[in-house]
Amino acid sequence: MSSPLIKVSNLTVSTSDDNRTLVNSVSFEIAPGEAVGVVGESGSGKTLTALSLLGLLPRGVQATAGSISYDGKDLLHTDSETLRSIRGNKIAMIYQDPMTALNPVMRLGAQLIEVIESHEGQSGDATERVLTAFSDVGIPDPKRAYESYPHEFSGGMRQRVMIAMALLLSPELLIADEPTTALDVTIQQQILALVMHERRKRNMSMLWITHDLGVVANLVDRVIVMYAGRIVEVGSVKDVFTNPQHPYTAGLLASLPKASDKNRTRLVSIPGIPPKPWTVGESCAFSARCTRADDQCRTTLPLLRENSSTQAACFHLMGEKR
Amino acid sequence: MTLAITDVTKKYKIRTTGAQVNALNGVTIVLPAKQTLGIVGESGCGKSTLARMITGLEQPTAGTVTWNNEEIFDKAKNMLSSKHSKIQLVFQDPYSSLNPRQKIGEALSEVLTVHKLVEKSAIPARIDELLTEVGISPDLAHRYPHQLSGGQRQRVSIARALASQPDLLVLDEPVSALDVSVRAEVMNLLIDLRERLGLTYIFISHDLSMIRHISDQIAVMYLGRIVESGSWDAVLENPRHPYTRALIAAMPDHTMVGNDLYEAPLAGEVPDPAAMPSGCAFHLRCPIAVPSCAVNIQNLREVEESHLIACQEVK
Amino acid sequence: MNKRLPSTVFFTRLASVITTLFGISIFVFIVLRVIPGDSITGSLGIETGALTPEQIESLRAYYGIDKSLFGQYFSWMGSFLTGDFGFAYSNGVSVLELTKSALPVTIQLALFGTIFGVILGISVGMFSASKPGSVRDFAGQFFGLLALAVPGFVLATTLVTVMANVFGYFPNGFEYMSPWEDPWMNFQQMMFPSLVLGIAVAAPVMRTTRSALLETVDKDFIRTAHGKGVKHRVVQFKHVLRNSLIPIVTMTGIQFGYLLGGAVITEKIFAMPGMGRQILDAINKREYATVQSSVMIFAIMFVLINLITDIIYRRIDPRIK
Amino acid sequence: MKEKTWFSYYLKSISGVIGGILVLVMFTISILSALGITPHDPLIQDPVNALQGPSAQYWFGTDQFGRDILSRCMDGMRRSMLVSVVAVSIATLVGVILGIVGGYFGKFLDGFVVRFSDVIFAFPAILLALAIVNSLGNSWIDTSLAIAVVYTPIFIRVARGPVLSVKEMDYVKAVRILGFSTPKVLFSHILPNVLPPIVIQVALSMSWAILTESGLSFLGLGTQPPDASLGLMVSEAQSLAAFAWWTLAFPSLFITIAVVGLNLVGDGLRDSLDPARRSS
Repeated sequence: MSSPLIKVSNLTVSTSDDNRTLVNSVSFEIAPGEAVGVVGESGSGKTLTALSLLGLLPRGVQATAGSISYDGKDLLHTDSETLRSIRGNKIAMIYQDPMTALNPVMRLGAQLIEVIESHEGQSGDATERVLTAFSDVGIPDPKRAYESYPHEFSGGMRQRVMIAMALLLSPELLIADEPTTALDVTIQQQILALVMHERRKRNMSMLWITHDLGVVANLVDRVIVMYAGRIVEVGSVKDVFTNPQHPYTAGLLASLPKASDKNRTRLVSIPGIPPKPWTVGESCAFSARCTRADDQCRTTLPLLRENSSTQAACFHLMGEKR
Repeated sequence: MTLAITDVTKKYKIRTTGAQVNALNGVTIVLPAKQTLGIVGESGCGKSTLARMITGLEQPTAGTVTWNNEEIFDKAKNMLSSKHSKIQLVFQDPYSSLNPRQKIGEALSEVLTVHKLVEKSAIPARIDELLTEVGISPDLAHRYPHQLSGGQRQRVSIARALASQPDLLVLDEPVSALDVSVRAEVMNLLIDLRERLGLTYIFISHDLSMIRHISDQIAVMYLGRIVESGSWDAVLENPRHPYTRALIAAMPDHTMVGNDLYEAPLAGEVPDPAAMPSGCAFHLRCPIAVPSCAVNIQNLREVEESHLIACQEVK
Repeated sequence: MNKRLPSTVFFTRLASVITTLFGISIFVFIVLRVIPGDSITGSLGIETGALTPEQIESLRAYYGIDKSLFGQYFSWMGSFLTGDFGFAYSNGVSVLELTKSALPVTIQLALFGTIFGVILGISVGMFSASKPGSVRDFAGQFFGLLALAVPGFVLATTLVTVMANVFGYFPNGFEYMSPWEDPWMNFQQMMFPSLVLGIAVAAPVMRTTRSALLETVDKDFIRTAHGKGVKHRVVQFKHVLRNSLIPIVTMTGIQFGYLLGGAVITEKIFAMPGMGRQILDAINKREYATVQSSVMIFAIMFVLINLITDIIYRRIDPRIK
Repeated sequence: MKEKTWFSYYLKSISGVIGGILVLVMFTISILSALGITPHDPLIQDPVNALQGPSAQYWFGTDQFGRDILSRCMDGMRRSMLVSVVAVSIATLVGVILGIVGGYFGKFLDGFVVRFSDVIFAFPAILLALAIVNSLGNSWIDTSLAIAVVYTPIFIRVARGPVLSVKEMDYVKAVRILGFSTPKVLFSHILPNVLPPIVIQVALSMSWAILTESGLSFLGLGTQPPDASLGLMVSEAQSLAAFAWWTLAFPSLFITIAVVGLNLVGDGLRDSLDPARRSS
């Protein structure tokens, strides 16, 4: 396996004031050109994990342990200038809410020029490159878009501007934090098609964060499932979706409606709600809701272990007799 | 008892620019009791406006909404006619559908007292009954909404709607704001309640996969019009209108792994309702559009038994 | 995306300004008509009793208070609009002349005060917002609170006492010099009053700046800016401050308008012959014509300033149609 | 778990506590003075000891007529508090009713309410109060009325804004569909949710009212001599302060403490009443 593009080890994120753990020693790698999906419900820590890569954690939360090695540097502990020079240049990010992710009082063209100037200083063909970037992502009238303000564009169009902005300096890794969740389903399909096309064209690695398993199934090579701040299962998309080993992954997939379902049929649901990550301690966070849980699950922390198809953090994998 | 929405139109005037917006353009629906109609459509299609018309929050610009042949909106008092609280609405956002300064028990008892449905002394028992019916333990009655999870709040909203003993529940995106696993539980609750209390539902959502699970009839809306409607089998098993087919194709499906689902997405965006395209509003994005589509208004016509579509190009 | 329609928006804005001004004129007229006495008893005081009925009648006609209220209003409005603001009975000088000399003083004072206050307010606001919750933040907020709580007249009185007696330097003791006559003296005379007014402006501007900065810093597009690799300093100015300007400009507009009123006390203490003093003297001498017209002029100034702030507001925030 | 009352959150905010103490002190002083419990009679002159500095007998020293400055400050504070409480309660009552009715029912009524408040907003507070007082007179009732008129539009705006947004909330739509009568919707669903900003505004307006009242009496349009008022005392101290600093220092201190206290109470209320700001 060629050396990974980026390697996250034991990443832990907690609140600054009362030191509550939100992400608990998460480790994973992304190979060059590989697309990895991170799936989980709200509060699972998936977004915080993604934000830590570029040091964009919100106020009141900080990375308290672990390391992120990229291009020979540890992004968690490097100086701010190095980190800045990577952001938007080598590693770029697109965000969930197109309505608030762009500066409302600055023209769209200027918001892209800024990316070029921050990394390359003044450059003659900057305007030209921005206009090309706009047309590459399918924005109908690049010149008018250049002069327009965010509020004059729809959610779908703004997300295209975000993608143009992220891909402007051809980054090696694109991090996407649920960019299509706030969009209509037909617009989401257009954005996903655009991202798939750009990813293949540039052989760019990608880290895709979402709660929508359907989106991930057709977009990424490998999937990470997170629950209450920890990784509970990792594996190829095919294995995780067709032969899930961790009871939570299996329960999640079972609770989703299928195209083949008849009407008026009940869904399989997982009773209860996910615990707060900092209340879990040395036990399996899913034990309270798991039909296969026993005392071992409630007292010891299960570690990720290899089996036939995926790695799962559980003592009684679905594949094993219970 | 049936719900009859006949040729309902709703026009809004945007204050700043004075532009005229047609949120609904002649929508007609007939829904017999105990049946569930699923209304699917993307933003701007008018499904939430329709929900406001059905619950009498607003008066239609033209057309009528009647339940049991009685007009919902009382023109004289310019508000919803009081004797019709048989129709209730459950909202999408669990965080704004309950009064933050009111305990959930009080929210239920308020409905019971206003409608004098139950003796004063029997109210506490009825509250416990309602809460248990929606899967909330009665000792949460003294809690405030911000002390409950999104799923629990949505259940309390349903309990409040049930408190006035309605016949018809309009559910406007009831589970869209919930997490995946919680969503399944609330959907099952809605399915159980319908069986137990013989309720009629209008289930509105942009998420076709949820609509599949609960509906008997389906109506697909685009820019204020119904473009395809009919029974579950007709519309979902044998979709004919190009927009419905595009919607179904765009649904992310976790069971089909790794194939290129996103090869042929529907092009273009929903036009600005203030500047409606002529003829069929979908013609700018439609893969099978012909010049005359931009001229003729497409009316719903029957293609097969209990299956209507509004498109001249589909035979 | 329809282009902004300046014409329709501008006319509705103009119409609302005109109705407000009309409302103000009625309000001013009513307020000054609820007088226990009237112009005669006001100006002659107790001797009115000695007047014969005919004399009273002719005086009533002279002051125009014999007509119905309605008639009085329209005659006042008619003359006001044509620039005839009536006469100051005590010295017979037309109010127009008085205002011509007094208005520039108040405007200059308000301008100096606002500029000083905005500079002070924004800098303390930014200083305080740079490290929320730190000692620096607490100090900034404490300054804001004191500037708000210490009344203008206390600050002015203290300043006068300290300057005149301890340092023996009190330019306001001399006769007021307009900027054309003696610019340097005028500047010295303007210094202390605008310092006092400036501090009154600095308090709300500081608070608005601080809260606007703290709010904007947590917005999504700031994270996007950092995520693009924009230098920290550039993010602070081009994104954070630029977006915080909107509430700051609004607050500055309001404060500049209020400063016109605040000047009443400061002009009295520092003996500045501005509009505030003109009204105060008119009230003490019961010169109703002067009071009425001067208050009306103040109100028009205030409405104009709001209009200007509104226009600037539209320039810096493209989202407003 | 016992559900936390509003007051327990209020005690968590430092500014709220400090402000509360200052305001309590000022209130007690006002009540004591109203009951006549002051070290000396504020009006009795003692020419022999005129303009004496703070001493055992006269803690805050004496003014130009030998009157005890502490007693006069207490009496002045009573007057300022009285005016501020009366003026702000009138303004709150009238303003909130107009604001809520205008905001909820809208159309013509709303237009009038907005136009009315725009008119009054066009006048700087002190100027309008000055114009009204000169028409009415200088008794504390007239001053209170003048200030009440000036602050009514502030309460109209503070009440009308939230009503417009709360009116659109789902839970208001829900109870309307449930067939609740308009008064019931207004009182049990809209009012409780628009109260916080109003309560905060009451504290802030009281601090401004004190500033305006003392401003008016400084200009000689409020309380008339020989009665005591903080503004008047500062005005009289203008010529004396050079050699008798206490004549200026103590009245100014009283005004500042009262205004600071009320502002801090306003901050404390803002921290405790707004659920989002409550530290979990």
